[in-house]
Amino acid sequence: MIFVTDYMILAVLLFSIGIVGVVSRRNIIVLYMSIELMLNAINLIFVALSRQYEQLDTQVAALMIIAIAAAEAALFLAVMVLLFRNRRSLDANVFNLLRQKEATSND
Amino acid sequence: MIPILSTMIFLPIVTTMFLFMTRSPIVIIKYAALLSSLIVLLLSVKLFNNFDATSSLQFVEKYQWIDKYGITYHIGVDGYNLMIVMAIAILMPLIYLTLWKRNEKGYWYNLLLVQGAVMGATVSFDLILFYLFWETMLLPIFFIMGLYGYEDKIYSTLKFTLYTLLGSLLMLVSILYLAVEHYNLTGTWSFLLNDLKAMPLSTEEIFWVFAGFIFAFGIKIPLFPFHTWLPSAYATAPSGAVVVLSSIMAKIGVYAIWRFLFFLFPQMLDSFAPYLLAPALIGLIYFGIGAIMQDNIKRMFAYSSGSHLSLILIGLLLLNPYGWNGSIYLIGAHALSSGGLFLMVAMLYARTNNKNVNELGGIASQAPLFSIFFVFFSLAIVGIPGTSGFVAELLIILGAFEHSMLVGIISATTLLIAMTFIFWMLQRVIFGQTQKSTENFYDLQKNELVALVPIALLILIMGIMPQPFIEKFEPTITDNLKSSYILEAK
Amino acid sequence: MLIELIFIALSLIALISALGMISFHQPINSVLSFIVTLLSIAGLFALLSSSFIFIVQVIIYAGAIMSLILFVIMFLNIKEENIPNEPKKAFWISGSLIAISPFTILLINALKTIPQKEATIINGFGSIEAVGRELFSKWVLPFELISILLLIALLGAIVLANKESTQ
Amino acid sequence: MTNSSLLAFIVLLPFASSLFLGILYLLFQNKIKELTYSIFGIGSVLTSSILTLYIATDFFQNENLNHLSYVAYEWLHIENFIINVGFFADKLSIVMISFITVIGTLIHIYAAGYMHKDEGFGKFFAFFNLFMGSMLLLVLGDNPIMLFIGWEGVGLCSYLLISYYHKDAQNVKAGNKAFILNRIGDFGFLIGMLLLFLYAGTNGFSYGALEANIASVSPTVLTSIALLLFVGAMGKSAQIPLYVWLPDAMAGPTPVSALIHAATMVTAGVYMVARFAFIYNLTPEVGIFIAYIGAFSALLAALIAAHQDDIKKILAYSTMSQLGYMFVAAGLGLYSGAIFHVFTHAFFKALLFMGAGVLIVAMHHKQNIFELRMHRSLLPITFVTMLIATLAISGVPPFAGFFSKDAIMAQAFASGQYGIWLITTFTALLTAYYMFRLFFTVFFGNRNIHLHEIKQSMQLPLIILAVGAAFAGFLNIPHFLGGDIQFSHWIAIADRAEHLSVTTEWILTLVNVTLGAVGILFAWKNFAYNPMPSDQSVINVVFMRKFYVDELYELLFVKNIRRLSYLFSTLIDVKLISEFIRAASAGYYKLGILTGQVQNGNVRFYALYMTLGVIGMSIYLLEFVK
Amino acid sequence: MTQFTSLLPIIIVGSGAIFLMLLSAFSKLTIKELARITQTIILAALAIILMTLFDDSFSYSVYPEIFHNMLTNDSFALLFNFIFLLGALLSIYIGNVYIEKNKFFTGETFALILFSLFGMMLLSMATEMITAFISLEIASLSIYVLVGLNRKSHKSSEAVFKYLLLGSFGGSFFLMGAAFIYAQTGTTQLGEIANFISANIEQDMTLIIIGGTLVMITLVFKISAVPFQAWTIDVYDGASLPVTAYMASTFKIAIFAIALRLFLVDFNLIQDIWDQLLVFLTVITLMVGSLLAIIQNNIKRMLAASSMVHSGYLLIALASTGISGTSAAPSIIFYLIAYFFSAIGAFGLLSYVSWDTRRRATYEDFKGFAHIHPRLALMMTIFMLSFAGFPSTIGFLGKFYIFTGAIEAGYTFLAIIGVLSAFISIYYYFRLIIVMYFYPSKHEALVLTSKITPTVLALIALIILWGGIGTGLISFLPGANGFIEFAQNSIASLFITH
Repeated sequence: MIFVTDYMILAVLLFSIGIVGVVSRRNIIVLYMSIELMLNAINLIFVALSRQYEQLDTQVAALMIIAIAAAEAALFLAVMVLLFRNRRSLDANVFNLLRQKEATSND
Repeated sequence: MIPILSTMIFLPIVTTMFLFMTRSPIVIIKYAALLSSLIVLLLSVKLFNNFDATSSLQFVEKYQWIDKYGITYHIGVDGYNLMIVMAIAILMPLIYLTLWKRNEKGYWYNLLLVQGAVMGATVSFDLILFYLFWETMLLPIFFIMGLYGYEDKIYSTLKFTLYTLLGSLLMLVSILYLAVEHYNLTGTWSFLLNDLKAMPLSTEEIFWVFAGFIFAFGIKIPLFPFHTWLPSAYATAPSGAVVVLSSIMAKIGVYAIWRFLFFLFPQMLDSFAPYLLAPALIGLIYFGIGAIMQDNIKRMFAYSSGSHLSLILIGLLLLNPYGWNGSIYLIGAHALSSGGLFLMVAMLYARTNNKNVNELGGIASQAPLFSIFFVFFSLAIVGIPGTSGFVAELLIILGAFEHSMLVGIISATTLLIAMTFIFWMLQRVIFGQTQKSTENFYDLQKNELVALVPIALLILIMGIMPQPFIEKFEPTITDNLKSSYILEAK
Repeated sequence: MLIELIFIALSLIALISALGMISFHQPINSVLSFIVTLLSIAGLFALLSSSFIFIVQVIIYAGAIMSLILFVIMFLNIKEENIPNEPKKAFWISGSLIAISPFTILLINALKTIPQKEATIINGFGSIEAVGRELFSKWVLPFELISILLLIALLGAIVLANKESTQ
Repeated sequence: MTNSSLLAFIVLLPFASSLFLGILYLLFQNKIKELTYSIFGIGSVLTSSILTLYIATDFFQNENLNHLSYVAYEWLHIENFIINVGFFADKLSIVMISFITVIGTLIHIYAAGYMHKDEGFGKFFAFFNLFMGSMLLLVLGDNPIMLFIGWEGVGLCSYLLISYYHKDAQNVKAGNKAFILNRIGDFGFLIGMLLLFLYAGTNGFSYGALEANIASVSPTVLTSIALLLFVGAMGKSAQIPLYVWLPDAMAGPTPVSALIHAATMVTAGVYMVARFAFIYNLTPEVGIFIAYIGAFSALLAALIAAHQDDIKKILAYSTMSQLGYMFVAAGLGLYSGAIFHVFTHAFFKALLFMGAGVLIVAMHHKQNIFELRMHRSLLPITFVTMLIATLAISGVPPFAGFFSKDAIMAQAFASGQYGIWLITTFTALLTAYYMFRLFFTVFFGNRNIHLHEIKQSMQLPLIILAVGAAFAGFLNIPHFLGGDIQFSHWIAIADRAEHLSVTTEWILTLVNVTLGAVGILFAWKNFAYNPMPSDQSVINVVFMRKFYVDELYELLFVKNIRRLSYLFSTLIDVKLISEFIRAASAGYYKLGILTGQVQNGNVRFYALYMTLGVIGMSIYLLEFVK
Repeated sequence: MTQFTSLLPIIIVGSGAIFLMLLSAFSKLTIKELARITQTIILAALAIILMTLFDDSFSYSVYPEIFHNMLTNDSFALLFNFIFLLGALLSIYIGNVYIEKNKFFTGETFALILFSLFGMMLLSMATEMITAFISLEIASLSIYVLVGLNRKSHKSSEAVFKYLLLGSFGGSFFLMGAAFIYAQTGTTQLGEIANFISANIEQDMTLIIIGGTLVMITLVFKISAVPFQAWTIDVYDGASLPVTAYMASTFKIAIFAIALRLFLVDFNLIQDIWDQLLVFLTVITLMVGSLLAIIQNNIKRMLAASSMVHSGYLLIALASTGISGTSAAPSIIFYLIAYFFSAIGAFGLLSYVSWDTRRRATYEDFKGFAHIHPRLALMMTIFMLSFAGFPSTIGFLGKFYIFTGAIEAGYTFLAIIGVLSAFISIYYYFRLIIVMYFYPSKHEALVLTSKITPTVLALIALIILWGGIGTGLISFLPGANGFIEFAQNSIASLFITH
């Protein structure tokens, strides 16, 4: 027997995997895709919910989210290009110019 | 009928704003400052004459301010703050006179502002209003110290500021707590002193609220362990600031204990007096002895005024008529004598550029007038009979003995302690051989003389016939005291 | 019975390829495995009888966006030295997988409280016209906003990435 | 019946003129003549002395006039602490002020000559008048507070006048020393006074009211009050242990030494004890204590005086010694005797000092008696007058000192304090010895020395005083000499006089006289014509250095209090508290630096923080999800 | 008609944005002219809002038949929109020198500013979660781009990368939360959620609670509460100053708009679940924020860190809402107003004096500033004092209000912690005053061309002072009273049911 909640559980698992990806990878492309994965997981939940209540509006919500994901994708790719141009690297660790420098003055 | 008190508060402030806006030249600023402060002085004299000793709160002005929170503009004068009001009104013009040579605009602006602020803090009867002035009066001093101070000024300025603000912030919590309790009780917001007193709080609630207040006032006074900002601040601050700090602000600290702690929770003050008395007594001796070995004359006087303020505090904490009247009188007396002395120290520094006691000396033979006044004010600080200090200290010590033998004896030591360092200082600064730094030491100028003579005369008059002054505030205070505490008749 | 098998298969594929996506070293590989994930999710959409989303997912997501990424990767012609080598990758991934578990458990437990319902396929549910009607009746405002959002994305992409104005 | 407001004028005049002179001096310094200063300075004192005598005559004329009192205004009024600026004169105070004003006037006149050509002439007279004013206030005030005000006032004046030559730091130090030791005394006095008020002042704080209430006070309290008040006297009248200031006080101009540190101020302590007779009569044990203190002070002073070379120091110690006698008398309850000795002592001691002043001026400001050596014929007046004074102080009949001292020793013997009697008697011997040591050393030298010229105004007072020194004693002739102590009767203080049989009195007197003679002879042997300068043997040095008491005090108190001060102001305040605060803030800053490390700029870590937050929240929420 | 007027500002801004976008693409207008156009657009919108701004509190759903209760117009939204527009306007006015001097400001910039305004305004009116999220995204995306405007600067591009990544990472939780809430309530309409909760309050609320928590995660991320704060300093630092001024003053406020709607109205009944959570967040936010602020040498970074502390104060108020006590909720609005003026003033002044290459970034650079620019220094002092909550500034009343609310709600210890961090804040705010006044000047005076900027800054300073001491006596200038009244009205309008 497969229940609708099982889909949701799967979605939650995917969501967590997405989080793990964001936390543990240094490759910018992978970071981006992990976030996309999270959005997809949310989509899956929404769609499952629409199946659960046999309502369509969450499917619409899913559509919206896909659109949002697309928008973010556009920006992401632009930023990627920008960064790669600046530093010739996809390593997230490289981009730490803004870290807290050792504060000097103490009075 | 003009609103006397408001004028006394806001005239200097408005003057400052006007001068700042119009970018007036320094000369105009000086004269404007002097003029406004003289007007304030006139008003204060009028106030003193019209002051009715029998009725308590007078010259009241009361307007809604931030009525959403029942914050009210409520000011007035009664027996407790009369002396301070007078002291402010009298001292400020004299400060301006003695600082006449200073040509920094900022100095004058800030002095004017602080005059308004301290006056406001002295007469306000709404806790938020008081808090506003209490904090604001810090700011001009902060600027004067930082801008025109001497070596290591920034550290001591910051230290002073942080100390004081820490205290007042905790006080803010206490104030708010009271107001909220009042709101829960009555459903209306109010920060009026009269509304917030006699609130049915549990003992430990009162304790914490009380602690918040006492912390703020204790730092300002300063009470014994919270004093370390004092010497550095006095040492680095320019004279104008020091006079204001020692002669006015510190007094407001003590006065505030009356105005707020006594009025809000007399029982608590009663039960806590012993625990506050201990640090005050320690402070009296500690500061006094600490002053002896100071070579920096300003540090020395910092400790000395610390010691005297502890005495004032003791008088308050005795909770008997002698002590109270004594310390209120001492507030006025010490404001005058220390004011005069600090002004003269300012002149000394202006002439010699030297604060080290050991490198001064022989002034007596160079500048007889200066030395006479200097010695006179020193004697006034020591409380020689015939000066106002003596009357006050006599009363406080009497009260102390009525309180208990031990307290009496300890507070009587002020006779000895103050003297030991004052006279040693005189020996090294005024008398003896002329030193390099005092070779071309010129005598008092006209403006300085004009500034000092009134103080000296006032000190003498207050010493020779104190009753006319005392009877202005004595009735109200004694009645308050009696109505609040059951005095065991000795 | 068949649905169960499909579901289990798809979900396993989704999970594995997702894990693969976050663990491959080469971006190309992770992109490809991510596409697999997307497709399997699309399949799950289909199982949930929402045909329109399924189509959108396949065409826009797996099709458009991912190929766009591939294109960008090519465009940047990323070489080996540009790719960060992550010695502790395994440790990080496994560690955070364990660390995240409370969150996952919480959510799963929460979902357990939803009344159980068998996921059978309903015909005609989630068809294009149904969704479209919903979209243009109730969700018209978000729809408009989405258009503006995409406009901003476009504008932003231009502002951020256009080359000539950088020198 | 006189107008009692005259009392106020007696006090007010010197004050007024001192203020006037002070302003005058500040405005013009030396631009105006010394004459102007001296006219006002002397004039005021002279007027008040005339007024005094005028009032005194009233007291003589009508017996039933016991006291005058006049209230100027209310000084303080809080609760029942009601203090009036009031003046009160009974016979005791009349005696005091009459010799204060008269001798004061004389010394003013003398000073006009002595201070000739001093740049601070006007200032000097301002201070001098101020002193007179305070002294009169001390005596005439009608309540302890007024007394205390005068009491402190004279202390202040003595400070100002001791450090008169302020260019030399030593003089200023001496002034400080005097004032501080006085203040220590005042400390005790103030406490005693306030206790007196708290326990006996319930209805009024004037002497009369106190006397009325005194019975109600518990003995223990009364004892402590009596002791504390006497502490004040110790300071003022230079008794053990607070005497060390007196010798140094000689740094001031000689008229000052004459007026303040011989004739008047130092006797204030005795006056105070007499004034509070109604307390001391109730606490005889305190009286005994006082008597012993006095006796030992007398002895110690005499011993030291016998080894001093500085003429003024010798006189200073002799003063202290004589004060010792007075306290013996007061302690043993013979207040009238004490006051009488004050009275006579004022004459001859003032005379001695002024003579010394003449010598010093004449010999160009030398003070060592061996350097002052000259031939008596050079300064005949001075020689004669000082001879009289010396005889008087040595208790040689029939000069004034004989009667007053003799009565005191008799009282000691009579009240069974044989120890005190022994000491005082031995001291009498010493007194005769060291006074004549001084006298012979100075006046039996060679003839040909050039002297600085002496103004008439300095000679005249000597003669007047000499008369007093010679005949003042006859005011109080004891019974066994056929008189009946008129003075003691007239002044009418509650004495506790003991009476001896006539024979015993005769024996005691003879003993004294013989001892005196022995002392004089001894002095003659050693110091007339060929004086032997003081040797440097250990014991002698010890005497000369005044038993190292100064050094002891320095070690015990001054050093330690400075150490303490350093501990407080430097170690605790700066090193401990401030440093602690500094360290605390620095530590907080370090903590900030540490926290700053989270901002490592690495986006993954930022995400990690967020995730940790999320995980935390989930853990928090897990309890709500069953 | 009123329906339309309520939409009009948004429409103006949105269409204006598109208009500008096209304009900048196809015309050769100078940046000055574009700026003027933008200002006029915003002014128009402001004018319309001003018509209804002073009405007493109202609330109605906008075109329910079209938008299906996804938009609500009430005093609350109105006040927020007013603040947003004002913020944008002032930032442009103040930043004009900076904008003219730095080449990377183009027409698109203004378009993006207007877009972000558009998003924020919608966000303040949205009463449906998906709509809210989309408006949030609109605002966020345009602000991401604004942050990254300066392509030449590596810092700036790094900032946009971090902001974008973390932003979308945090944002996804919002959607997850929405999903969970839907899973229980079957709706994403705020009103209906509220009804659902109040209808069956006694039932198990697990999904809603978790959904709410997930939504909260996004919101606390946006207001940069610890431990979601890390992005703040970097982004503020990386962005160019006018943008920082703009986002610091407006964007955080926008987040509070939706947060208040959710947690004040909808989750009101189950709010006590989150109490401990919020208290914990508040405490660590205040602590860590203070710690981060004291160690900064760069003023921009210091202000960024201190903005965390201010979020901490706001969280105090948020934690104090719901439970007994009426002051907490309005206190948030009031504090936001206070913070708005102080922030726009401080950042604006910063941008004004550091438009050129000789940037004044660190405390060092500000040494002796008062001696060469006394008036600017005075204004900066006022802004700092207001930040520090010094009496006679509006900042003090803000804190006063929040602490009162906290004590009223029984969170006295929160008030004390707040006071302590206020005490610490004295250090880093006064440090700027100290360096400005108490040190000799090292720099030569700047050539400050603009006349308009100082005037605007002075105006803001006056508002801050008047907001602190302004009395009810003067009716036409209500001062503190007026602001409090605004706050209370807007909160009241949230609870109007229709």
